[in-house]
Amino acid sequence: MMDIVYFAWVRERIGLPREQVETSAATVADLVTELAAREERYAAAFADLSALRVALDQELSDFDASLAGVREVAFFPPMTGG
Amino acid sequence: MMDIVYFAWVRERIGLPREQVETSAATVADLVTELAAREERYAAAFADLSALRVALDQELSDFDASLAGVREVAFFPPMTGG
Amino acid sequence: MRVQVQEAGFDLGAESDAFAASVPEAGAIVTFTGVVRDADAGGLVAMEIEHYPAMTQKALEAIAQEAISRWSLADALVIHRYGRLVPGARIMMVATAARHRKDAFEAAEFLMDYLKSRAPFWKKEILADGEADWVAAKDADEDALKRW
Amino acid sequence: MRVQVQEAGFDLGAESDAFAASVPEAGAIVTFTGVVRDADAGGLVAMEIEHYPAMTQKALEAIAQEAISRWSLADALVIHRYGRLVPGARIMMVATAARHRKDAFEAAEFLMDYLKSRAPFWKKEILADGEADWVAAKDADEDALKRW
Repeated sequence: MMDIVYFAWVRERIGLPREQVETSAATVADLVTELAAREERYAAAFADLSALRVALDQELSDFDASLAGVREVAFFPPMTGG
Repeated sequence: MMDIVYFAWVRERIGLPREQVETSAATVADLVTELAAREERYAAAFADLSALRVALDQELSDFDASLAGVREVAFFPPMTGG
Repeated sequence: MRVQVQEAGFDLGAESDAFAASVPEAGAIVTFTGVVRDADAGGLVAMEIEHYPAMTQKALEAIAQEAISRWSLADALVIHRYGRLVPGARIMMVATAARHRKDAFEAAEFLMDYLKSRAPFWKKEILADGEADWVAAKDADEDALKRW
Repeated sequence: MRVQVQEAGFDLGAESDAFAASVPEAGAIVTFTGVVRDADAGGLVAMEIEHYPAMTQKALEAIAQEAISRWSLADALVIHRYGRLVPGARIMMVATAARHRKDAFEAAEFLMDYLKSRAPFWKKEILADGEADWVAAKDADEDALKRW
């Protein structure tokens, strides 16, 4: 089981802030493909990966990264702090 | 009559902070030549013009500048504020 | 180093003063304060700042630690708020202390550039007409990172 | 714009807070504070700052006015002390307020670069061994002006 968390408009588009998924995806990109295939709202959220960022266990990462050993994956738009 | 003011080590070397001089010097450089000719302490203070700055009526200026209409000339080393 | 992520406001004056007092040998202290600005001249009702609690503190600590190492800072401070803020409210501040002004300025700008684009905060503008828009990341902010 | 040349100390926290409060629409506020640093690790007893009273206020006002024009600042503040200051004492501060952080940072650095080399102040270090040395202007400070 893997925790997936969503922030900002990704959270709004998918309609929930966090969920647990059963997955054997090897990479972030694989996980995105699985999620996007689920429902229209996921497909919409993941339509343009260049507008998304990903963090693995709270560290910024990228879509090629392996999910081996990862417990929490976060998807969100580019950050706008400061 | 012209007011001449000195700051920092220029003041210390000449031994006074301010004096009035009777001068017909046309430029700052002419005034420096007159002053330097007075006494050894003036000659020492004005020995290296590259180590000095000048202000005319409280505006930074340079040694070529005309003294026409000027009431106060200030000589001092490069500034070290901040 | 102190990194504080909080919903409550902070006392800019007291924080600035305490930071400066804690680094008497530093010579140069720079602070930056971010304030909610009504970009649309009257249209902004509030700014809602979302963040990623499990990540925020450690991301900010990593950024602050990098600034301290790169510029040999005497100290660094980061305070960043989240939640609903009204125009005029102070969103965040950073403070840096170094021997020389150049290092204190550069480190503060570095911290700000990273906070803008690498710290897990997202801003949403709530407008008077009922609209609510997520603030888009600016290319200029991403570009600003490249100089470091 | 406020420019203050004074022998007395100033309250960094209160000044920072009041400055920020006076520009609620600014978005970005930068402060710089200069502190007497014991450069020789224990050798410095005091820093004596001499200035040119008839010129100082107007030179600082001209510098602050130029910063305000060049970076469209919402406001700028300069406080500079003179007289005898001990290590750890705050010598001066500047504050700038702008819509965006880049302008606030640049304007504060510009003010500092000009204060260092164009404002009529001279520093003398009084050392524990009885020596008293006028601080020499640094080539780096003169060079810093060229970027503006």
